[in-house]
Amino acid sequence: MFPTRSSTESVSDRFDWLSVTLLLGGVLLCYYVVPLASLLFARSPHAIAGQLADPAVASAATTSLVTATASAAVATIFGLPLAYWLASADGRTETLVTAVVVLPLVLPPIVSGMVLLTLVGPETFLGEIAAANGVALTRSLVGVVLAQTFVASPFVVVTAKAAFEGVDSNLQYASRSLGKDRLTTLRRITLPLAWPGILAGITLAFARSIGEFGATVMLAYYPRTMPVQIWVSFSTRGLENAFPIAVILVGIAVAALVILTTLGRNPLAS
Amino acid sequence: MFPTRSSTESVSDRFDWLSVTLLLGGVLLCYYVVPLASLLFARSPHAIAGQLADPAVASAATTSLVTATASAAVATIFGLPLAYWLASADGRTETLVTAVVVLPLVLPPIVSGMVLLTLVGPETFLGEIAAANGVALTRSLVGVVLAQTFVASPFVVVTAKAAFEGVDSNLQYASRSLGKDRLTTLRRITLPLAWPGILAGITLAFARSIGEFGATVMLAYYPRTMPVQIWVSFSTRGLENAFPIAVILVGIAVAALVILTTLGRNPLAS
Amino acid sequence: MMVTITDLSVRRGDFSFGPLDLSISNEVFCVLGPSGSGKSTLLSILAGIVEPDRGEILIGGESVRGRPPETRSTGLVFQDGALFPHLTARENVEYAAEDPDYVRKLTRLLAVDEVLDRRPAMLSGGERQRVALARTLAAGPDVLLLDEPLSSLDEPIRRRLRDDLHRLFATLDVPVVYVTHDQRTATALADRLGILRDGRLEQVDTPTSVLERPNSRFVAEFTGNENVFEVGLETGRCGRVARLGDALLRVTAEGDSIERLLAGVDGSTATVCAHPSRITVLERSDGSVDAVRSVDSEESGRDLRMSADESSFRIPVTIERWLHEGDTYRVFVQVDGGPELTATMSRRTFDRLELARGDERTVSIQTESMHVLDPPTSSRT
Amino acid sequence: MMVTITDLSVRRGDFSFGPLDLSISNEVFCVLGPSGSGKSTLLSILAGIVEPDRGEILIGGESVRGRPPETRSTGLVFQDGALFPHLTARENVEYAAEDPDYVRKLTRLLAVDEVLDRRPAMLSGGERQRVALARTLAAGPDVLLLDEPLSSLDEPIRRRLRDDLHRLFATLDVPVVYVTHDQRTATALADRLGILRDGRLEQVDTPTSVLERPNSRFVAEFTGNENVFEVGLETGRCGRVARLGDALLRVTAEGDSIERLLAGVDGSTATVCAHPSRITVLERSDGSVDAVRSVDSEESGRDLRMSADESSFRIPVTIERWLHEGDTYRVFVQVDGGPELTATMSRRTFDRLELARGDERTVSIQTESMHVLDPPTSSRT
Amino acid sequence: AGVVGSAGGRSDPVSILAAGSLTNAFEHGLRPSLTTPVQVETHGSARIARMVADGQKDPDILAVADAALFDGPVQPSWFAEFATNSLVVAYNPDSEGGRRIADAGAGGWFRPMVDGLVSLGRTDPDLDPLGYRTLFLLELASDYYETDVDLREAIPSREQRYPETQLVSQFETGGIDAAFTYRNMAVERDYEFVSLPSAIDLSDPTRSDEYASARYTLPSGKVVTGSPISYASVIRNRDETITDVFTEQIAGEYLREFGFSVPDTYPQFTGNVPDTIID
Ligand SMILES: Nc1ncnc2c1ncn2[C@@H]1O[C@H](COP(=O)(O)OP(=O)(O)OP(=O)(O)O)[C@@H](O)[C@H]1O
Ligand SMILES: Nc1ncnc2c1ncn2[C@@H]1O[C@H](COP(=O)(O)OP(=O)(O)OP(=O)(O)O)[C@@H](O)[C@H]1O
Ligand SMILES: [Mg+2]
Ligand SMILES: [Mg+2]
Repeated sequence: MFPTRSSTESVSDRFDWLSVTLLLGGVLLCYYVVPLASLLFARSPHAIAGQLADPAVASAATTSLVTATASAAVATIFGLPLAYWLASADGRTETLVTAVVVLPLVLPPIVSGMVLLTLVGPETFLGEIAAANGVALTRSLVGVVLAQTFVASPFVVVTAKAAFEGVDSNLQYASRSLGKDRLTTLRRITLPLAWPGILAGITLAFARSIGEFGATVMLAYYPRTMPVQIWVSFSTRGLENAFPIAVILVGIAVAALVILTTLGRNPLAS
Repeated sequence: MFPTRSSTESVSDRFDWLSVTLLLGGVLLCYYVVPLASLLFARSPHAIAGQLADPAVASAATTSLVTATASAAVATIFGLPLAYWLASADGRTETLVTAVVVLPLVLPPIVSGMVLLTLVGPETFLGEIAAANGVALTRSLVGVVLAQTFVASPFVVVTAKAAFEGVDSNLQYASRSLGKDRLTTLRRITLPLAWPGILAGITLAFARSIGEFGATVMLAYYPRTMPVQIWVSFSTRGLENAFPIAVILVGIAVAALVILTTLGRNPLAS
Repeated sequence: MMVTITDLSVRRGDFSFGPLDLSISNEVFCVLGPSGSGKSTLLSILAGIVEPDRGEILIGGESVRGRPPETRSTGLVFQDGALFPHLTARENVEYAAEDPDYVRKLTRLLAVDEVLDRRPAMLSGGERQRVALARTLAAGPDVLLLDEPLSSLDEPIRRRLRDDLHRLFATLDVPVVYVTHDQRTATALADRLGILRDGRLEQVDTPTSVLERPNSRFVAEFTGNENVFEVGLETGRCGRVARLGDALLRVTAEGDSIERLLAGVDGSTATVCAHPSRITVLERSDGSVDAVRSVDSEESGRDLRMSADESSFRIPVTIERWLHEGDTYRVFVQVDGGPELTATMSRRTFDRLELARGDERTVSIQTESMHVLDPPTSSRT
Repeated sequence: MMVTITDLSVRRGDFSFGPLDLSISNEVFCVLGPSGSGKSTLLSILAGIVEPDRGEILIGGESVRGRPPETRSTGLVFQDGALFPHLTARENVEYAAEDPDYVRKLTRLLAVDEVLDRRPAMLSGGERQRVALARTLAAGPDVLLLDEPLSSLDEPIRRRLRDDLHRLFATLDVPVVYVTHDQRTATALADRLGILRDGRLEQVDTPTSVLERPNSRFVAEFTGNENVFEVGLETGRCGRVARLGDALLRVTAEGDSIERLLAGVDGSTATVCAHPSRITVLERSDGSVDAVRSVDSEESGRDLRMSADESSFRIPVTIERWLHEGDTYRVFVQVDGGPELTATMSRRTFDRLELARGDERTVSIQTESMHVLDPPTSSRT
Repeated sequence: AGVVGSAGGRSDPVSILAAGSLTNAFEHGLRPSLTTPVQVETHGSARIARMVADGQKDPDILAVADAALFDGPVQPSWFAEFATNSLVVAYNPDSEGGRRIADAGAGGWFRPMVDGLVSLGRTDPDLDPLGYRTLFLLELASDYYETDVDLREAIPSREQRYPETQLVSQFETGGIDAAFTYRNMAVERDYEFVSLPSAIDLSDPTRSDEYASARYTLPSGKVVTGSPISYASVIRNRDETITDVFTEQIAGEYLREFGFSVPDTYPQFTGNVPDTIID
């Protein structure tokens, strides 16, 4: 009555299949690494150092770092509540709102730039109110952050939504039946448990922010971020000048991302 | 000995806090919706219909849909193995490789375009091999897909990695102790369980692909995708002509995303 | 504090729970019932995790319908523990507690003070269960809802905790609803015992009453009164007799034990139950002539035997098989011309009896150990 | 098929498992041990989920060290079930199985055929456990590893499944390692029983041997031989006597029971254990003059009493308290001048005895029910 | 270069929205010659004109690559033309095709192109003036060199079309052998290039009638005619500082360093020029 199993048959065959599959991942990794390596190794350290000394580059680097951090923070602060709400919304609303949330990704940069200008441009309602209060919504750090947030925040929302949905609802009930209200439960149980997904979203948002060009250049050509600086360098002096700046950008981004992932691990670990 | 608890104290207060928090999400949603609405409602249906009739727009729409789908597929096929491997890699490698994976996001479009050209441009090693086999890696559908994949695939990798990490390893052991090898376990247990996160990544990748402009225009000005078409229209005929095309793009993207989320739900449900 | 449930019901997929009425004061109310009978569902409803379709729940006189779990002050120990995986055992307990001394006390009581710095994934099944219990107790709820909190523990520690919980519940003086599948725990802890079956309470009473006077075949079988059988009431050559298989028991004077037992029965049969420990397999010598008298049956012409002693049935049986269950033996015997019965006995007795398969023996059931069930409900499948 | 474990050990955080040597043939090997003693760890190592730090595992003569779980053909029922949440119960079982008939058979056996279309989240605790068991059995492994597969089930169904599993294991004829905390299940199922303590096997033997002849205080207490006490050996006015509290038992001829019991003991005390069911509380009339004779102690001048019958201790005690545990009563008594003892008895006996707190009674322990432990190991904390 | 003193009371930098081809000259020529901080923002000429027209940008100074853009979409009441530029054929000396162009020189650069021996790049005529000016150049060259074939028919193919940035990228990464570009770009970036006769390179304001024989129809239906390349600029917000910057910008010596030509007649004003400017 007990069906026997041909247990070890073709074990080696199958194991190979897994390797073959993983090979695909290796191909993709190469597709990222090779162009980057060519970017890196084609430049002399000298050229890079030279660019670093350029005050315009230094100031662009600061601007980029500050605004990308701010944008990632804004995306997180505003995006997590939206994600949480979406995660608990029912099917139809969820599908539709999710589609709306990713639309900023769909819009080509020129369109996002334009529609943002129609919302926060100097002649608009919001733009004028802000200007009256001494805040410029374009051509300012705020402008950069507005542009980056528009483009990058969907990552936080979509990824965090999936992460929230993955949290066992029993644990949330357990917390609440211990007398903790929904906010406390969210803060101390749901959020930490969803954290890996959220962190992935913040990482993406930060990376996208620091690399954002299209919408930023429309909303805030000044103060210049690194991508704008790279573009200007490229337009004025060509590849040879632009690439070292790109290398600097990559360096900054890698450092920031490593810090983000390292710090980001703590909330879970503690 | 039994500490009493002030159980219902400030329940209403706290509940308000949750609402306030959720309000932040509402603000973000408005930030997405208002510009989009202005984009939509400023155009007459007539103008949109007019653009739809334009064969250039129709062909761009087809190109966009085909290439974005292809890019999302390529990103999934190559990205999932990489994500799976990353999810099981140890801390240091993981942090570093993750940083590498998101670098394509960090690069401004002009730089990604340039570095891709150095990899697959017509004069390069790969470009020539492909050309010898009758495949053009630039100025072709393949070129578009290459550009979109470079920019969009990190979403799949990063999001799927977080999703894979969230799968209870006991379940994977359970599957394997039932005699299923790692590939089968991956396919039938890990993948379906990580699916919501993966789907989020695919959604992001698709949206980003269909909206990609910077790298695409570098690698493949022709065949034109919708973002390129919008840019051309804008440059040649201004906002009035470009926005209806953007509306069409948004329409296509929403439809595609709704289909994606709806179809995407099945693997879990069945 | 008082928990009052009125007309409560809910559907969950195919399963329909209730309607159920119940009122629990500051006592330990144990819920016993087969797997899938709705025990966890009941606790979930009380804790506010499952919203009932109908009915009312009052806690301390206030309706809690629609109120979220966090405002009910009901502490629930989940069947699977539901420990927070990102917190250590200590953090799990402290999450709920305000008083570090009390936490220390509880973790020592539950013998988990050594593993407090581990994450749930690094705890054993039983450790996890005890941490979950500590966590809920630490929150100091006004109503305690425990879902099989000791099921993964070995007998010695379970026994110890059972005693400790007993004392703790007494100090707490709150309503405790305690779901368990362990009869010993139920009888040891419960002030009252409710038997749940298919989402309905089949019997609610003190443990002793439920165990000794089950009101249905289901409760009888479920609480271990495995021997449920029909006793026939006949008026034969020797006067009025009760009959079980081929054994007869004379009903003599008013007020004697069998008369008392069968008092309320009308009709020709009564369904009777008896706990296996109340069935005594007699030594070979005891099944003797002076205890049993042969009579022949009028109808069947079979050889029947009448118990000489009118306070206990003496029943001729065949030994079928037995199981060794730790400190007891469970012996299955076939009543000649009647049902199969189960008798439990200590190892000592078992050894003395020197049973063998197919042996013809006599068992005795004291009439006062038997209990007449209400008209039979359909038996559990 | 044969599973051979040599010198196996692993560290998991603070916990160190092993070294452990064991060999299991096509038999049911039950593992009993306190919570946190490493039972689940042992199964995880066998299944290939935890890689041992040292040691060797042979399955069917082949080393499986370093071999992934899927090539070991070890079917493991996880303690928490580990059901795939995205599959229905049926799909969970079919995931592993190749033969639909066998699936049908198993799910019927385990009484889960009604809930097969539900997802794990919609199953009750016991249903989940049975589905997990069905899933593992369906895979038809060459070695079965079961981690408390019946712990969430009520007594009646557990008893039924225990019988069914017993039969099933016999047909399968594979090595079965069965972790349980339920002594009854262990004794009912096991061909051999291993007692695990702090990651080491304290005793391995047949269930009867382990229960009746525990080799340490720990095993004795853990297997329910709760009464572990010192018996003094003295040579007094009345010749050689064994002494327990204020009670004496004369050691008379060679070969009598107390002589046999204490044969291997040298020194002046022996540690002895006795199961509570082997301690009989005597009726008031039995603690009578002809059973006990007063003697005064030389040293203490206290009034000691010597059992008249040389095959059992008669010991004067004070009744302390008792617990009602389903069908038995557990009575705690204090030996005058000695340890506390526990006696279990049926309700019938308990009722007859008419005990009251503080009553002075006599208990008797037959010398052949006592078992001498090897020189005491440190007791379990 | 003259130095303009900063006028008090203005803390914001002066914003200049300019055509992409002016980026380098403004960034590295104009800016260092000023003490007033300026912010230079550059995009395609057509786009900046449109953004200003649509109110999405509000620069102090607007500078475009084609004076025709001040005939719509932006229509200022006056403007100044301040520099000219010419078309050249830049080539990649490391490539086979590039060397052929170099060898053929100003007299025969078109021959390898007609023979299909050069992978050529040019910008999209629909997108920016450089694109259609390339077509004008080819049309004028057919007459000037008296070629057998119509160069405007024979040379262009869709494969050659790129947006400007992409053209540059392709050229710099070796994707194409030769490209039609503005002279200033070739100079700025140290490209090897072939200078063309002024009869065809659209640089000479005095030849506007000759140039006008070439035309191109944009997708919008608008017809553009050949004309000299002339950069035009206008002040949109008036104050002293801006005026100072503007004056420096239209008069500056820096333009020549960056490959532009400044004919003697320049700056040349059109419309109602405010007095403050001319002074
Ligand atoms: N969310 C749900 N949806 C549908 N059916 C459910 C759901 N939860 C439980 N059930 C079903 O309801 C019945 C009662 O479940 P419940 O968990 O209350 O049983 P239980 O008495 O606690 O059993 P156990 O002793 O096995 O834990 C079961 O048959 C179960 O399959
Ligand atoms: N991954 C781990 N890391 C560190 N310690 C662990 C880990 N897993 C288990 N332990 C510890 O090892 C000990 C043995 O655990 P194990 O799960 O084997 O116990 P068990 O005998 O199955 O207990 P139970 O009957 O409670 O299930 C426990 O004290 C537990 O806390
Ligand atoms: Mg339950
Ligand atoms: Mg365990």
